[in-house]
Amino acid sequence: MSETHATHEAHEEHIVSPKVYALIFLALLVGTAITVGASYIDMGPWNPVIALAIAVTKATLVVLYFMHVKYSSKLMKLTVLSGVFTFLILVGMSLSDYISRAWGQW
Amino acid sequence: MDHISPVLWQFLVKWMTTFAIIPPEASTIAPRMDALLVFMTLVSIIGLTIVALLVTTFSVLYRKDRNPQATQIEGSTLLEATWTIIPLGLFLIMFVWGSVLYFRIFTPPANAMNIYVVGKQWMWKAEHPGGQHEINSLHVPTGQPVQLTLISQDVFHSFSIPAFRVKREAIPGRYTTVWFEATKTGTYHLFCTQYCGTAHSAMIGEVVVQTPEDYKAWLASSTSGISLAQNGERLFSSLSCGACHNGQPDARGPNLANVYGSRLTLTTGQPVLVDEAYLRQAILNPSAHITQGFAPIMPTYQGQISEEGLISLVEYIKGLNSNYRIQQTTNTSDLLPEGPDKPGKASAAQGVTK
Amino acid sequence: MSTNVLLPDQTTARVPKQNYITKENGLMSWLLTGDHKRIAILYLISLTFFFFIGGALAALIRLELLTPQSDLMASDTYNKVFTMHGIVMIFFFLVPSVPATLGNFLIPIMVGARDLAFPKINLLSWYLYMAGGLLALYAMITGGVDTGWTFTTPLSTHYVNTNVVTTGLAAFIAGFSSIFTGLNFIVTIHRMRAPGMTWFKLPLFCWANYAAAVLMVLGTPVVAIAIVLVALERTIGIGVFDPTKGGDPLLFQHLFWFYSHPAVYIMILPGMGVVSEVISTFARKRVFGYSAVAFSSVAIAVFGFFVWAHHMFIMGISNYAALVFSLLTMLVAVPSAIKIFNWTFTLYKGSITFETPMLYAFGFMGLFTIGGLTGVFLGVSGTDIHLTETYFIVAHFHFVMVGGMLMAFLSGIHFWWPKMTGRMYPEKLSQLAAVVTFIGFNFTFFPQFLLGMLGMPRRYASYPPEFQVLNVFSTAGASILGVGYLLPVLYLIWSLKYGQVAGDNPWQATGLEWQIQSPPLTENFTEIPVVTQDVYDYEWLERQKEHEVTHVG
Amino acid sequence: MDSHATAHSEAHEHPAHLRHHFMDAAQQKESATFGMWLFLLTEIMFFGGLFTAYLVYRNWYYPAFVAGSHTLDIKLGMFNTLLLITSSFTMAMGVWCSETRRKSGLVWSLIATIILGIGFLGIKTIEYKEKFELHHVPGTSFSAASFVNPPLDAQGKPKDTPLAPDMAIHTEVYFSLYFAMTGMHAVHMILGIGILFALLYKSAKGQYTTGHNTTIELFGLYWHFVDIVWIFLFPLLYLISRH
Repeated sequence: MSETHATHEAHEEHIVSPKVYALIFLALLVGTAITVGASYIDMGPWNPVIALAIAVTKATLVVLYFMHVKYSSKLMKLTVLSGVFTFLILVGMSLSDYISRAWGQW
Repeated sequence: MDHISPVLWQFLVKWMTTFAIIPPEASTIAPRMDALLVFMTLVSIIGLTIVALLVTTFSVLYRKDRNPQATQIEGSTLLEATWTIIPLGLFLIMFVWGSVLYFRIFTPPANAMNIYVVGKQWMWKAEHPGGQHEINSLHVPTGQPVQLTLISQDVFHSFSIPAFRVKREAIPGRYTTVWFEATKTGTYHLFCTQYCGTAHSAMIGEVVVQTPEDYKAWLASSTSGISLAQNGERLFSSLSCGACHNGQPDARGPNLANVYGSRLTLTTGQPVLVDEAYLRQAILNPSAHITQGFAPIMPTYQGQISEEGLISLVEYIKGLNSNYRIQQTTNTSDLLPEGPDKPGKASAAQGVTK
Repeated sequence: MSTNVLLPDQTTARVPKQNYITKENGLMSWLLTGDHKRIAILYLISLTFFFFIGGALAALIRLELLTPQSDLMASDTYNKVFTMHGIVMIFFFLVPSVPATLGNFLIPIMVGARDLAFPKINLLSWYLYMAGGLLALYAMITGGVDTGWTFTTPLSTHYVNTNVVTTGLAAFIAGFSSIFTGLNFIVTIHRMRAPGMTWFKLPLFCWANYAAAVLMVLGTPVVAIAIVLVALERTIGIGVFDPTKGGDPLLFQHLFWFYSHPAVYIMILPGMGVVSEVISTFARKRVFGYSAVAFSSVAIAVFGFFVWAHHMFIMGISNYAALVFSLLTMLVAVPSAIKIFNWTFTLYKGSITFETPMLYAFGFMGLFTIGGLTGVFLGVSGTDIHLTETYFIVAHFHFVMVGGMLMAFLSGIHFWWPKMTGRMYPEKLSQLAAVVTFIGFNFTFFPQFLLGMLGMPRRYASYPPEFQVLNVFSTAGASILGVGYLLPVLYLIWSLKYGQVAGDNPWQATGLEWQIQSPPLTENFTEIPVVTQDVYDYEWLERQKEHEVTHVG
Repeated sequence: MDSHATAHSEAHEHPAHLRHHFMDAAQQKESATFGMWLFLLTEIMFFGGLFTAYLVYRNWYYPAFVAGSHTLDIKLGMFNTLLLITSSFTMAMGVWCSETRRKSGLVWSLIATIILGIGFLGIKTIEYKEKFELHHVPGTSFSAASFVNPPLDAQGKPKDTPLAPDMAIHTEVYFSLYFAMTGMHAVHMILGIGILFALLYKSAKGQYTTGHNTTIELFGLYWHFVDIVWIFLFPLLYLISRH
């Protein structure tokens, strides 16, 4: 019975308040500003890392709050993660070829 | 397999080639490949037999007439673990064995004689260091490792010699290499195995394996009068490469003598090994291949030199071992063709580049 | 030989008047239907159509290869024929075959739901499939395409003059059809299970289709974007794969095989699901090691994403990458081995009968074992050098796809035919067809292993004369195989009217689909069942029957 | 992990929007959201192919990517980012309005989203037009001349470091990817705006604010996803080595 109860809770309409939306919106604006600002500072190889880190943070905020994943069932969270995982396989395994091509005469 | 019992192995190979199950074994790689293939085939046949026997036995023993009531069984972790681990183990053995073979086939030995092969729709053009060209055929001597440096002018092609058990794709825009050492004289099939358009099935030819003496005779008889390096030298001169790469201390371009096989550091700080592929890239895309200490002033030669021309230039630079030669090239704009390079000399020149 | 079949008394039995077929009449009631069973029938009819087009093209290929010269067709025509054979068979037959017909029909019933989660999207997927298929046929009629089904760049982008973009678009559209099918399955299996139907009570057919659906959803879009980029390169000349502009043609191969390798698992996994059901039913026994078989499906799906570059071992990927992809390929071979042995041991202490679906399933096990083991030859990087791009690879994937998948498909069609139509197929004739198919198949494709060993390259319109003997064998076998495939079409159509009335559960199988009437009602269940029994619970079935008998008595 | 199936349908009247094969509205909504997420996964993988290509070539032809990136207007790009983020916010507010049954709020949110979306596409058009004029569109009209000899600024100094010709031609790869990525993104925007108009029409008629707002929520997911793609595209395409 506890199972049923748990699922019912997941179905409870969780209405995210406009306040949260506004906060996230602000965070996204700040994030954009930081990205642009950071791109003007020379940090060597860290520039793209910082830019991507900020982008990932912004995307995570959008996914969690605007897209309500924070308030969704475990299944949704796993679904999102599996998508990201497969994306990383595609990018990572492809790049493994390109990176290792530079190692030797092959 | 061939290490365990050479006699048995010879018998087996003879039998398999006679009944046309495998192509003739004509390279040093071939017996190694066949040993692995025989091992894998045996494992496969045993595996298949086990499955087939079990299915047949169970079908007979437990058919409904004999066994009207089934006994329900959940499964058995022990059994399942057995048929997870045993196949995995066998597959891993095959993987290790196969990978060793793979690295062997795609890692040419240092003393290999280099033949360039250019693939285009729909023919193979082989260029021997001595300047001998052949279309849709390849002459090689026995007992000498031969490295093929392949490139395609248009689409993917694949250079396949079943009798040698080697195959490598010719890719547009990049050198690939493969090597073999022929062991048996004769004429063997040469196929393009990567689908390359309309006349794909006409892109076939023959590999002629000759004794070193016959090969030498063939080289002498089919010379074009100018070796690849000589042709490269002419190009070097006509493209005025020597204006910068003149080997002088104040030269605007790096010294090319003995550059082949050395390790350079680029302006990006990246260390590189100078091989054929690097030389080709450095001529076509110089700005990404600037040696440390030099200005990025070299123009690109993309579209100005054919693949054959590039091969000649690369071959010329590979053979450079003194500045004197370059200065000679620079000074004499009009070169007298010399006598054809002897194959022995060509392969010796490759050895010198270290 | 005794049989497992239990048919109702033919003198009194009738196919129920109320069912999903008789619910509504008229063409529009089919073309606008939301009923998963009707969509499955639509798919079955159109798939059969495309299968025979692909089959006709295969016949042309085999005829051309009867002689060493390219005399029946010019090599140009031959190239178009094998390209279309590949495209039609892969995108319009194999990928949708089991999921779109049997999966569509059965998954909602097996999980105890009234329909798939999104009936309209299900219908849309059929329309996309038809649009893609007809577009491909249109491209074939108006000049064809000769790139091979792999659309290899730069051949496809710069060096051929045929309908690459149209065919690419067809494959793109068909891709979305398969994405929608997969999406529907995943949601249905996650969200629509009947009360009491836990994951481990799901039939293995559902697990297998679930795994295939994951591959469809995550893999297909990558080939879609690869095809879009090829089309853009052909039409406006962007330079992502063009070596003259600095692009890397190998990148296309990476993107293409990222989908197209998992695609072979999309094709084979549902077939494995069918075999699990059939073997269990005709051995009257639980599948040996249910969870191992279930998880091996998932393992194949997950590992399937890690191995794609084994298609490129000699194409200039780095040797280190070849090492890694080869190792991972060995790992993906293991779950298939597990499945084979688990099916074999399902027979142990069973009570086996040999109806047609079982014969096809045995055929599947034999041919798939050969196909799988020869796959290891190609996954080992060393032997791949000699065998790749030859007839060995052709034989290998035909053993898996035709020997494996098509056998499973026919097994499933025969197995669920009584459920879909309410009538039995003629048993003796169909057993004959199964045997003919098996013999014809081996005659056709086994010689190709030898051809490959000897080095005969694939996609050759003409070949050196010494290969002719084996090619003649292969062509002769293909004609037997053709008969084997034609027979079921004839007698299955015949059985629609003249077959024996099947009753609800002719095989005495345990799945939820066998506990409802055949053909089912549009809403499948009059009342959503509450699942208490275990999966493949034959003892429960016996008790049910006794219960009924005492009730009636 | 997932025990939804045990959620039993009790005897309750079926609302009009509940399709016959679902047990209850909650199951229908969960299924729809889950289905939408799976669709978004396919979108991730769709763009994944492009991102892979981008990463490969960015490593190969970094100077060309820097030069190509410098021709993009960072102000326009940033403004577009702001537009899109704001439109995401208005869309989120639209979802909130439909959840809390505020009809006029929903209508106005959708209108704002449409305007912002069209604004984004408008600016994109301006940017594309400039690329056409500069011959930076890949294809037959492409010219890498402006990278070999960058245009001069007011002081007569080149605006950007000149590229060697062999590297300059690789800017075509950068622009190929730029157009493929932003083009695919724009196609998604155009589709989204089309759907937005339909949603606007229906919500003006009072739909989606009666308790059944799944459609709006699903569209919100889509719109936010398109926003996320841009969040990555902006730094990757516009902000390469700006210092």
